[in-house]
Amino acid sequence: MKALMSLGALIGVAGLLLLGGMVFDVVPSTTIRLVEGYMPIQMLLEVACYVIGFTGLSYIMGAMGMAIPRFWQGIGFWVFLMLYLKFRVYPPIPFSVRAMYGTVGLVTVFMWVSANEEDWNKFKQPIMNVLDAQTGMKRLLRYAYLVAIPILVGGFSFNAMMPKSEEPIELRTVHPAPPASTKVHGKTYTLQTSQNPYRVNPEGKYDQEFSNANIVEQGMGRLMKPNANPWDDKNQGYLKYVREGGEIFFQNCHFCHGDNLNGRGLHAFAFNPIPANFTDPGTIAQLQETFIFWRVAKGGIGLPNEGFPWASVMPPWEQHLTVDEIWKVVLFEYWHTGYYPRTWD
Amino acid sequence: MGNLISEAFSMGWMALAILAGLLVYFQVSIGDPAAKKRAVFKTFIGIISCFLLFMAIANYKTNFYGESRLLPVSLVMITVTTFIMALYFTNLGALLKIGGMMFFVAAFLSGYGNWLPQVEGGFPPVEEKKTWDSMTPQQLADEGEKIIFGGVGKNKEQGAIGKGQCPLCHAFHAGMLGERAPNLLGLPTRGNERLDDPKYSKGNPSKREYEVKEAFPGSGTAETAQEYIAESHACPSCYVVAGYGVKGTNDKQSPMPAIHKPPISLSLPELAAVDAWMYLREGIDPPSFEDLVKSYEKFIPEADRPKQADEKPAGATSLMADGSEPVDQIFAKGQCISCHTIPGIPGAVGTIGPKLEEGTTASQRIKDPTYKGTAKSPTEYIMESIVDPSAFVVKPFPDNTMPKVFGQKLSAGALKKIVDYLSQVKTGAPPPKI
Amino acid sequence: MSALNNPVVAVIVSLIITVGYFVFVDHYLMDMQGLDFWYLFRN
Amino acid sequence: MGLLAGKRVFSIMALCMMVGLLLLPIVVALPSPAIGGDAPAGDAAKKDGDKVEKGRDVYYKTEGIVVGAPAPKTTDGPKDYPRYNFESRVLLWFANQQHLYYGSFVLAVPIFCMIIEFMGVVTKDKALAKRYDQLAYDFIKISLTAYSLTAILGGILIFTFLTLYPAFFSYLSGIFRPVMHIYALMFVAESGTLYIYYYGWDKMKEGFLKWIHLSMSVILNVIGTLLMFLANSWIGFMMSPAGVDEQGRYLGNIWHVIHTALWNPLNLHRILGNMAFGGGVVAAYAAYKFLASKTDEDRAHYDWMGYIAMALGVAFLIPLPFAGYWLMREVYAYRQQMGITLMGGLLAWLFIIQATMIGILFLSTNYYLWQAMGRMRGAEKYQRYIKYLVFILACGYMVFITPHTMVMTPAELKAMGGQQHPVLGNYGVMSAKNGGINVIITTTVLSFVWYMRGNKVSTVSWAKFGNIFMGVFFACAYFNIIFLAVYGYYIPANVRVGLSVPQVATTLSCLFFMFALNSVMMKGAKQMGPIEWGKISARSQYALIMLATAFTWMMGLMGYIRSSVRLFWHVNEIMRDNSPWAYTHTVGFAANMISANVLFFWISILFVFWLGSLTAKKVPVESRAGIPGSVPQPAASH
Repeated sequence: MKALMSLGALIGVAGLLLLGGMVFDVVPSTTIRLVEGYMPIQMLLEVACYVIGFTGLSYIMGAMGMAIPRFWQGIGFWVFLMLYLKFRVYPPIPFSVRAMYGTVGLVTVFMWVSANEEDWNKFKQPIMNVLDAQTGMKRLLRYAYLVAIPILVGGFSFNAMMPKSEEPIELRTVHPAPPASTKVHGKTYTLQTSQNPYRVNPEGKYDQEFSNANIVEQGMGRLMKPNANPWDDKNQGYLKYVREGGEIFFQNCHFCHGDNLNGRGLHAFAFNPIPANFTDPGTIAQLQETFIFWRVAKGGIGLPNEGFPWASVMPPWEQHLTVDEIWKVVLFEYWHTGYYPRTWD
Repeated sequence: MGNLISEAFSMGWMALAILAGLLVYFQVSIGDPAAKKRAVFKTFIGIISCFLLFMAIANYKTNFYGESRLLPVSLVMITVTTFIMALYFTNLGALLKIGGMMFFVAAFLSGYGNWLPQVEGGFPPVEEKKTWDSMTPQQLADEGEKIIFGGVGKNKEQGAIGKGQCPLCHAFHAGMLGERAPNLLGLPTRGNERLDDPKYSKGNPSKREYEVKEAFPGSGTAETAQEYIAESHACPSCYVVAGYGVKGTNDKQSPMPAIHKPPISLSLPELAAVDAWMYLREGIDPPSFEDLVKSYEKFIPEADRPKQADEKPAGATSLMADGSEPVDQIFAKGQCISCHTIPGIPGAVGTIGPKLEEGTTASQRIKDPTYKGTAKSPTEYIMESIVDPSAFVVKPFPDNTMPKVFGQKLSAGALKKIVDYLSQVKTGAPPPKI
Repeated sequence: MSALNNPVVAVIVSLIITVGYFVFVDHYLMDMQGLDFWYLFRN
Repeated sequence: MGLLAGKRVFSIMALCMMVGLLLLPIVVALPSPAIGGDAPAGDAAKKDGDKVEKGRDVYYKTEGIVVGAPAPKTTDGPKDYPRYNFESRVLLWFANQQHLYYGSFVLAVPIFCMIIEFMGVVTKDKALAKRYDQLAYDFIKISLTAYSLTAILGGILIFTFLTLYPAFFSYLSGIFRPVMHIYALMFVAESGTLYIYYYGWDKMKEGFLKWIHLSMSVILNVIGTLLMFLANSWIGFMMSPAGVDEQGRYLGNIWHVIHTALWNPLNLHRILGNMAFGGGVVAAYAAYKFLASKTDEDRAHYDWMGYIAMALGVAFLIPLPFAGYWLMREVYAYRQQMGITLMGGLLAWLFIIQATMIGILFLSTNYYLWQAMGRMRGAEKYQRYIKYLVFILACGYMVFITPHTMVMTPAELKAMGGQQHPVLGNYGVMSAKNGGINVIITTTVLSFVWYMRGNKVSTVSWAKFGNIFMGVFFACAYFNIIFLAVYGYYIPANVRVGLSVPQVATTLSCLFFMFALNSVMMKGAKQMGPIEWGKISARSQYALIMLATAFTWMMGLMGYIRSSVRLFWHVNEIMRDNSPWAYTHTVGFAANMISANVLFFWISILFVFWLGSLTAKKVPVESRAGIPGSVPQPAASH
């Protein structure tokens, strides 16, 4: 038990030192990198390591007779969590999510310190001591609180009520519910039933299985089946359409959406928000092909009500591209990112 | 804040006054100084919390519809009040604390809901009323597509069919089968070619060699492509495209029914809508609605025009016949008469399909060595022929000519009536009674 | 019974049972929906 | 002897009468569709063949003879939408919600009574049996007052409908005419049975009569459940109409109208929801009594009562997410558009709140169980490890509530370079959330197992193996859930959905196997000390209140979501809402409204509790109930 706890303490100290070092640039901030693709689990595991580390630390400190009071343990852990979320994860976590996590953290710290009567009493002890004010020091502290807390509360409420000139918060539903049908170039497409006319097998029939088979690795994308090179001029059918879509993409789209389709094109950072990142599993990978068709054709101005505040500079491409060209571009986007269009059955 | 306080006063002054009265009453009536002090103190707390309560209510009242994120604050105020009161009113302590806790939970969740982004669902799209003349060409074309195919965007679906029943005979897309009637792709541009056809004899209907010379006496012939389309709808036998006439009439008579007459009975605006779709789907701007209707008025006399479809509820059923009609009407509504000759049925002189004398022929065909169907009896054979026409194709007629949609488009009752009738038709015998 | 009271043996036996159970259940339920563990690698 | 036999005959007669009452509506109803539906149509057919109009069912696609009027096309104005100077919709919302709260409460409580009474009958321990019996009696006493309130609120609801939405209500009642009559008759049967059940409690205490009494509660619940099914058919019809043609004309088949696409999922979801809700309300009652009680004896009783109610409630809470999942699946199958509006579109933020609520419910449950370990000696050995459970729960919860679309300032947006966060974005999709909630539920199961073995030490010979096996099983379950959640990222979205099934299976395996194994191991286990009822901390009671309030709130929220997904339709795609309130409210407004509903419900139900305690005072049969001095006076406090 003791050995285990010592190990935990070791992990805790090492972790804290490393984190502190990375935050304050003592050691290179890439010493332990959050690896793209593994980050979500990595983050959970890291936090778990810290919890083990803290447990070990508090055990060892207790054994050495320098136990940290439960009160400070609780507060300390919560502060640590907030700092970790703020500084460790890059890109920074939005304030709203940090607020949610902070609240959950506060609740769980409370659940932890009040899980049993003994712990709860230990936790309350410092508060009770101040309230009771048996010693002169405590009494002084109590008076200090008596003055400080109202001032603090007043300050907070003043801060909250004070008119501020902030950029308004961006609230938008990224994937609003599509309309039932959309009209492009005078033709009506029912989004639920329409199909990409170029997603075809060698017989010329719509066949998603066939085109999916041309994509070897999901997510990472861009790995091709042997002999499936769309840039080959001799290609016919699906791969030819992919190539044509690629040409249209690089003539029209890549300035914003980037040549890796990751939303970081030449002009991307002139816009706010920056263009959609198709390599992200949260964009085209979880949408139907017709949804993309609708978005490309109608652009930012075609967003429905719930897409408020319509913050998109995407032009309505139906004014520049033919229907066929739009379908081909969509085909290319899926091929290049290596995702499959979503289907519902 | 100021108006909140005054609002709270105006709502709660009675309660506050009663409490204040109690305060005075206790001051006067209670003798024991300790008890008096306690009572007065409690009443004082009561006044404050009562006032806070009214302030909270006032806040709710003024901000109920507002965007104010302060609403939860009033709930928190109530929570704090109840917990403070619970300290002093020990009798009600549990109730107050529970109430406070509940207020707190509700306040938290309410606040959370208000903290999240606020999106309001917009008003619904305006309900479409079929006001034909104010429709944009696209809307008109959509209506047309609904009439032809039964729904917007259904024109490529196999077997999609609307109340116009056009796809039963006509094909609409390049390369699609059209043996019973011309493929209608390119119709708007083809109209002019037809007018130039000497057989059409533009401007001189009496020289026509077709069975019907004019749509109605004095209607004349079409002058524009649109009028040609209108005439074709109103009077199919006024001009028959070579090869599509009723067999044996040497293309003098068309198997197509007049669309404005029963059983299809499209109204003029509906016909206009159908035409609008024909134009628009090929990227051609259709003539205006008024012009479209005018072109039909030329060929359909006032008395023949079907009344607006709005009078009887439209689209109640997508069936051609539901079985309540007499059998000859079923044959007419199902358009069987266009292709088949059926003894005893008026107008059923079509020759695209075999003559239907199933009382005699059905049993012969089941015995035919090439028969691969599953029917065992004549009635089963007839049913199979209707529902699954390709199961056995009578020589020398081609396969895939008869639509395969009758299984869905005729009710069971209608099918039964057809089968009953056909199984009684025997070669050489007088036709059965309808 | 002493074998069962040996923690190492107990851990190994329970590991075999539980892992077997979960693999079986997962496989069966995923199979019903046209999925399996190797979906990712199969082509 | 003769007296006893007479009693027996009497009681059997009473039972028969109740069965008769139950069957009466069906007997009455059987000819009614025939009279109302076929017969006039047949006559008409004879008279004039052309007049018979046929219609096609919008859902079942069958043919039917049109017998009803088409759905009215309403226009804004006093004719179709008469109103006060206020939003009629909000008034209706309020009336509906209150009726639903009380309705589900009075439906759930008799089911508890049935279970508890049954437990009392089969328990061998005489003292415990008496306690169970008393508990069941306490429950039904509370529900009696609530029952009449339900009826009153139902009346208010109908009047609200009639006065504010006359066109809509007359259309609905035109279609559901026979169902509404059956409903009314069933209501009569329900009250009759309830009164006999309640007032016959003391008379039918012993032996055979007790069994009769118990079967009466079964009948009572059957009637109650059928009542709810009928009421569900109305909302099911509004969401996913069937049995009418495109214009909303009734086609004569009442079964089609009742049995719509969403009827069965709604039924299941509502039964489970009602049970969990009922458990919550009773637990809150017990918590209130606990906090108010002055003696140890009372405290012990109400502690126990709260525990039983909580356990029953949670037992139905655990399958609830899965029933909800089924409902969602059916919604998607019925109209994909509707599903997207719910989960990804307009109403998606409400689902974030819902996720928060589910988390709160499970967190409070766990917290209560940990607190409850404090009242038994010997549980200390587990208490040390609670902090790890807290951590696992918190991780699952944080993943579960991470929104897919995050709220952020433009500066943050720029820093992130897009809407998608590379780390948290992955928590925002279904795969991770399924993992999160399954981790939470599995942890709850673990807490329960710890609680059940808190003061016991297994004495079976394979105890060591059993303990290790359980540990390994839980570890593997966690691993399996997380593995499947991660695996979901690597396969396409439409296939990924299939992974939730094995995840759920893992959680349920934990639930069933671990409970079973634990109870086998704990059979004849050595007790470290008794459970000291009443020695639980006050905090635990607040957890119960939290549970109850949160559940009430969630019910209001889910009801709102279910109702608002119809957007601007009274009856989906059949009858449009043309009132000026055909838009969907903001999340904040809905949250405020739900809070107001919840608070009103609790204030009124506290009043009902207070009424219950008044009768307890008057009837000194079991004098343990009414505690002098603790009688609350809500009239003065609110």
